[in-house]
Amino acid sequence: MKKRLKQLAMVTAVTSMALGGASAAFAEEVLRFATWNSSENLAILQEISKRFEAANPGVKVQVESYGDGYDKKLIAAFGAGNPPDVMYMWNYPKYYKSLMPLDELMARDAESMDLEDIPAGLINTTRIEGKAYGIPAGFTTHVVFYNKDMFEAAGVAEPKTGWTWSDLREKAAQFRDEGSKTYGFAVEAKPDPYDYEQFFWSNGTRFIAEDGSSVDGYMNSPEAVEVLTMFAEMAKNEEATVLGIGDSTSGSALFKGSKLAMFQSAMWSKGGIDKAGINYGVAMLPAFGDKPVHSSIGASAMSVAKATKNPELAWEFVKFYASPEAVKLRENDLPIRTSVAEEMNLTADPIYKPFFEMLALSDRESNAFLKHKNWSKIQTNLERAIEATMIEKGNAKKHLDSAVARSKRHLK
Amino acid sequence: MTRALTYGALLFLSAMFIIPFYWTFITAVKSIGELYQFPPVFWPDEVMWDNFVTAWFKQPFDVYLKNSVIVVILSTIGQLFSCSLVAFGFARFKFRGRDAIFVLLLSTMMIPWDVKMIPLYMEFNMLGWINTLKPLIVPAYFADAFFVFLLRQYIMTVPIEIDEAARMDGANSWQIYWRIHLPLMMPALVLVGTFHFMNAWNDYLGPLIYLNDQSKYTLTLGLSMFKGLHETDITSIAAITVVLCIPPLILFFFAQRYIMDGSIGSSVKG
Amino acid sequence: MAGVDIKQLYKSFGKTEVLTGIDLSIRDGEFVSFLGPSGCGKTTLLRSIAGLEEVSGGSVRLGERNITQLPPAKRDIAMVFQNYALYPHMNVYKNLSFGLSLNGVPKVEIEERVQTAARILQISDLLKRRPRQLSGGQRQRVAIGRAIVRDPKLFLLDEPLSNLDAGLRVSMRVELASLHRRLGVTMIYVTHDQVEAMTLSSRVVVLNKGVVAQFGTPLELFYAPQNLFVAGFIGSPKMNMMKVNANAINEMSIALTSESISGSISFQLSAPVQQVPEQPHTFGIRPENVGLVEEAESHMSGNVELVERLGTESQVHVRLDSGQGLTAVTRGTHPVNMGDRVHLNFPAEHCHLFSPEGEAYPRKLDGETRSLIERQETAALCIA
Amino acid sequence: MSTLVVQDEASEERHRFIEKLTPYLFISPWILGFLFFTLGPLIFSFIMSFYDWPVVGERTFVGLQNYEVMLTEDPLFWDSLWITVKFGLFFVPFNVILGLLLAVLLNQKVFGTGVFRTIFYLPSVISGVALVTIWAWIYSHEYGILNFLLGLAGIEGPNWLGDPNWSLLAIVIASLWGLGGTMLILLTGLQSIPKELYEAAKMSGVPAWARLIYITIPMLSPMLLFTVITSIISAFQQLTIALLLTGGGPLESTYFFAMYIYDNAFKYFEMGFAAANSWVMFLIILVLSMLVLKSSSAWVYYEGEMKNSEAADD
Repeated sequence: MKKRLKQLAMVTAVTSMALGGASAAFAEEVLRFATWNSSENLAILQEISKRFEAANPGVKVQVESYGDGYDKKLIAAFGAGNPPDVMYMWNYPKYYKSLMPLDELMARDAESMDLEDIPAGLINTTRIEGKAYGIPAGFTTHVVFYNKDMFEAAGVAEPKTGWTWSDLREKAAQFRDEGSKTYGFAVEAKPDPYDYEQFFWSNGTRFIAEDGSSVDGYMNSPEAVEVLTMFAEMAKNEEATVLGIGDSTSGSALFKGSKLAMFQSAMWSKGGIDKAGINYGVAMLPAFGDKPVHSSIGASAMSVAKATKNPELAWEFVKFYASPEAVKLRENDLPIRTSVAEEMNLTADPIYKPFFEMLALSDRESNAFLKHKNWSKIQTNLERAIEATMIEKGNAKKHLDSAVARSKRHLK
Repeated sequence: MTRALTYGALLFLSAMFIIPFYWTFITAVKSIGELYQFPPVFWPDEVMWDNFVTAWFKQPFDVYLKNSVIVVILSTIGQLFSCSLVAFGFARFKFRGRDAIFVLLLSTMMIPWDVKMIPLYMEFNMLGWINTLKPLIVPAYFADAFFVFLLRQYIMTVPIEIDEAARMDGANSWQIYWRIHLPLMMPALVLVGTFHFMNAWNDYLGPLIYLNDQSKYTLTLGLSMFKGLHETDITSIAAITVVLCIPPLILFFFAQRYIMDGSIGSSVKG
Repeated sequence: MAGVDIKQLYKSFGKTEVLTGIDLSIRDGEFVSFLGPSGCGKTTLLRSIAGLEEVSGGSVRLGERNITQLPPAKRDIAMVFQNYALYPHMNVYKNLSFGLSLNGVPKVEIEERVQTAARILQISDLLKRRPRQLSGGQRQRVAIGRAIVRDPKLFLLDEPLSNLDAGLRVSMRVELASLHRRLGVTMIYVTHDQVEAMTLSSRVVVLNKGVVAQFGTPLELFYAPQNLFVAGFIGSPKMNMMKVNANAINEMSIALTSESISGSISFQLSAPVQQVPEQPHTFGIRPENVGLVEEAESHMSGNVELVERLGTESQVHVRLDSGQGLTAVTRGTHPVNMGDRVHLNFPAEHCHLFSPEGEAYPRKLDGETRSLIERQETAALCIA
Repeated sequence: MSTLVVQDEASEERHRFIEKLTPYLFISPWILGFLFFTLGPLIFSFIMSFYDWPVVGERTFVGLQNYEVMLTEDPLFWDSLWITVKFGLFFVPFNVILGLLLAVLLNQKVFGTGVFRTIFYLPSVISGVALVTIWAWIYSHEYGILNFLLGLAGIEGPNWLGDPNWSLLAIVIASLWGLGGTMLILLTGLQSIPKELYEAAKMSGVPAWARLIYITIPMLSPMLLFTVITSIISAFQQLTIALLLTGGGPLESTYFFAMYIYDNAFKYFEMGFAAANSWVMFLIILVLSMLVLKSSSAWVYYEGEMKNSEAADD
């Protein structure tokens, strides 16, 4: 068996040499970079990394893509003290203690980085207790995609800037067709609360108090009840199909199959919709009456592990990702640099414009998970309330109250 | 009459079991347009065989394949050898602490992987095995409890007199294992080999946790790379899934004949 | 070839004692059966000789060698198992040659030995077959063949005929006997079938609860059982037993009386007895020796409950006046009928007497029987 | 052969020592593996369970607090445990019984059994992610094929994965789909039953069902024991299908105990708490399996069992 192990070691060594590991064997520095991206997005990251390697001879960037298993992998790696040097990050409350605060470095390199060019709202998504732990590399706001062909066929007017939820509902109702299983809109029964909070904000409330002290009066406020009730009613009146209970079909799949006239999502859906060849338009999120609308911001930010052996190189790498050159390459999300957006003429493009308009409106609030260390558990109760409301198509007040009650022990 | 009934039942059940595979297959060969059609199309107008090629070359699947094959073959050998030895030990000897040790062995099947994950990772990290195929291969040489249990149950259906006869014939314990029981448990060994092959071939968590570099990735890891956080490349997943199914299916088709080969497994009296 | 000497052999499984002090001396070339009811320890004794059980105490010698601690393979013993235990994955040739090849016997010699054994057992044309393609009788032969090729000093056979049907069993019995004659090797045969034991063996070991109840030639066991157990176990139908009072008349005869015996029976001893204890003794007589007579000559009377007519003989089941049951065997044409009142006579020369402890008093045998037993004894010795 | 030298005392001693050691040598691969790859992690996780152990950040000793919170404060512990038990009550018997029936069916010498066997094993070959995608499509309320077929029969199908009353059943069915493995194990067992037993029974006019109950099941009992125990274990460790298919919903109706552990570890990052959960799960399965194993002496028949005093003579 010993012999076999030796052979195995040989085979492994030979394979790794032969298959791309060769440069690793000779490179002086290997930088491990972990991401949850896959497919096309991953290809973009690899391209940027290659350019970084070209600009920094002797450095090899090992792009590690964990896809769906990102958290599992990261937990194992951090738990065992063997994290990647640089990684995609969003869950700062859980990881920040092992991440490098970047404020000092940012201050030092503010000029060369042209930090002014990056909207503060984006960097704020990485802040814990005032310190920034990540530099965004790309971002998205939320919008409504709509199928222009379907609108035309049904003779429905396309959404206009400043539209409201009642506008949306009125339009949606006209698309419902039982025979072809067509709907005007889709509502989520199991949304990611991170994204869902935008509806609370837009209706003038939030999940949790600004200081994180209480959910009572926020999560179950009349405004909150109103939001859930509205979505439940849309489901009840068949203005919208319900996603996430019983039907595995995703909103994007339905939209791509022309079964959905309008679909609320973000940049990550755009690539697929383009590919499916849908003739679509993009509208801002609708408002609740005359209240100001607000979107969640999803940013892919890059963080550096505290345990990295090479903090300077890691920081260089992060900076490179925020450089105009790299930002331009990221076609699957939005440029974090205003200058790049303008240069690429995105702010005027009717498809991209609503995203930036949403960004401009969305700097007032920060996400609930940054406000309480037990938020992930509190959130479970909220998810349950949303799901229950969508299943029963009503009773929002009762379910939200129960979520608040169930959350008490986590707020201690 | 009963024969017709048997066939009817078999055909009905087969349909139940074959639908998913069929579905995966047609998903793989659908064009984008048909992929999102509702109600779903049962046979695509245009069969996009190209999808297989496209999916295969989206990632270095040839590298993944090589890694998977190394892992699967080396670990299967280890599993067959170690498990049959241990199973024979438990089934055919009386020794101090046997029953207690066996219970211990059984209990290791019940440990949820969640808890073992971090400590094991630390251990392999200390050994310098992270980002190598070793964590996926070496443990297989130390006998998996599930297979030991399976083989032990099998050995215990063989009359003890066979061993005694061999002992009278002058065979020592090793010879009884090697010359009598190993051939006798061949169907069960093929079964274990098949099971382990499937497990190793389809293992996702192990490669995910222990491998970092794409040049070390296995096929399943590549497959999962098509599933991102927000968007999923259904066509590629289906295509690669179909490709991934083929080797185990071929293997299985031949293995099952061997498993069913009564001339070996048949009992002594019979 | 060698004899077997067993001294003070003990074997227990946990707290259960299975063999308690076995002493046996089996002569070279003898065919000995271990006979006894289920659980008497006969298989355990055989397995202890084979080395398949580790004994708790005592010793086993084979010829000059003390083999008590030797592993089975080194004992020079072959064994035929009840279920044959053929290797299912090997053909007959391999089954026969496996042991030889393990012991490094040269190929040529293996071939020769296998062919010889196959010829003896008439299985030469089966050598290529797998065990599952053989009939029960053929498997039996292969199992024996596997023992023969090894040319052992001692053959052990564990109920080898019990899995065969009745007809085959009789013919295999004959073959086994001729095989023993031909090989001349010591054989030990375990069985619970007394007919097999009596017909095959030169001597029989009757075992009871882990001890040797009697070791002797078949006729000795039948005509001179040493104790109640052997007397009851050997012979079919079973010996009739009843309680009696015994009073010594002189050194060589004892008077047997009881409330239900009219008159008394005068039991003749073959050796003088010092003293006869006062406790009740057991009187035994085999059914074939019970006479159906006129009332005047009879010792007891009773009513016939059942007559089983077997042709050459009839078994008459009688309920005695004392309430006890008794079996008598008469000639097949005896006119006795169910419900008849019968009168029974116990000829003194056929009576057995057992002490309160169950030990037999040495009874006086008629000359014919005595010479027959002696002849069998001599024959058994001759084999050696 | 017949010329064996009388062994001297010393070599006898050595022989006996080797005899004593042999069994341990045979099981040594597992023993070593246990020491290297199981015992350490196990002890480690046991220690972890007494800590507040976030993946990153400070670890603090909290004594029995994790166990206390789990047993007294967290309603999800008992809920998920109960759901798992319910699941097991369906899954274990169905898995074993259907596996047995399939095995018996495919053990016949019918034309094409090889193909059928392969078909039934098919789902076990497809990897988890794809499998779940397929089931999601089958169960889909409005677009699913199951409800489409039910509709053809005039039945309005339920919202399988969306209705808390049906979701657990849906998971049970989806899980049973993988019974190809059980079927195979039992098939191997069936192969070792002597054909004569059946022939004898047929000749004496024993009907097929009685042959199943009086011959097949007793002769197969060692393998049945195996499948019962491993089914219990897999019922308790049931995770992938539910995680990907329903995510534990709707309304936690398919929130299995394994998912509870999974969430505590990977969603809430509470490794210490998850370790405590795991130990509880470990003990539960251990006790259950021990009960089954203890009961097995009453219903499992081993042809090759070591002979002991009771069996020694007959």
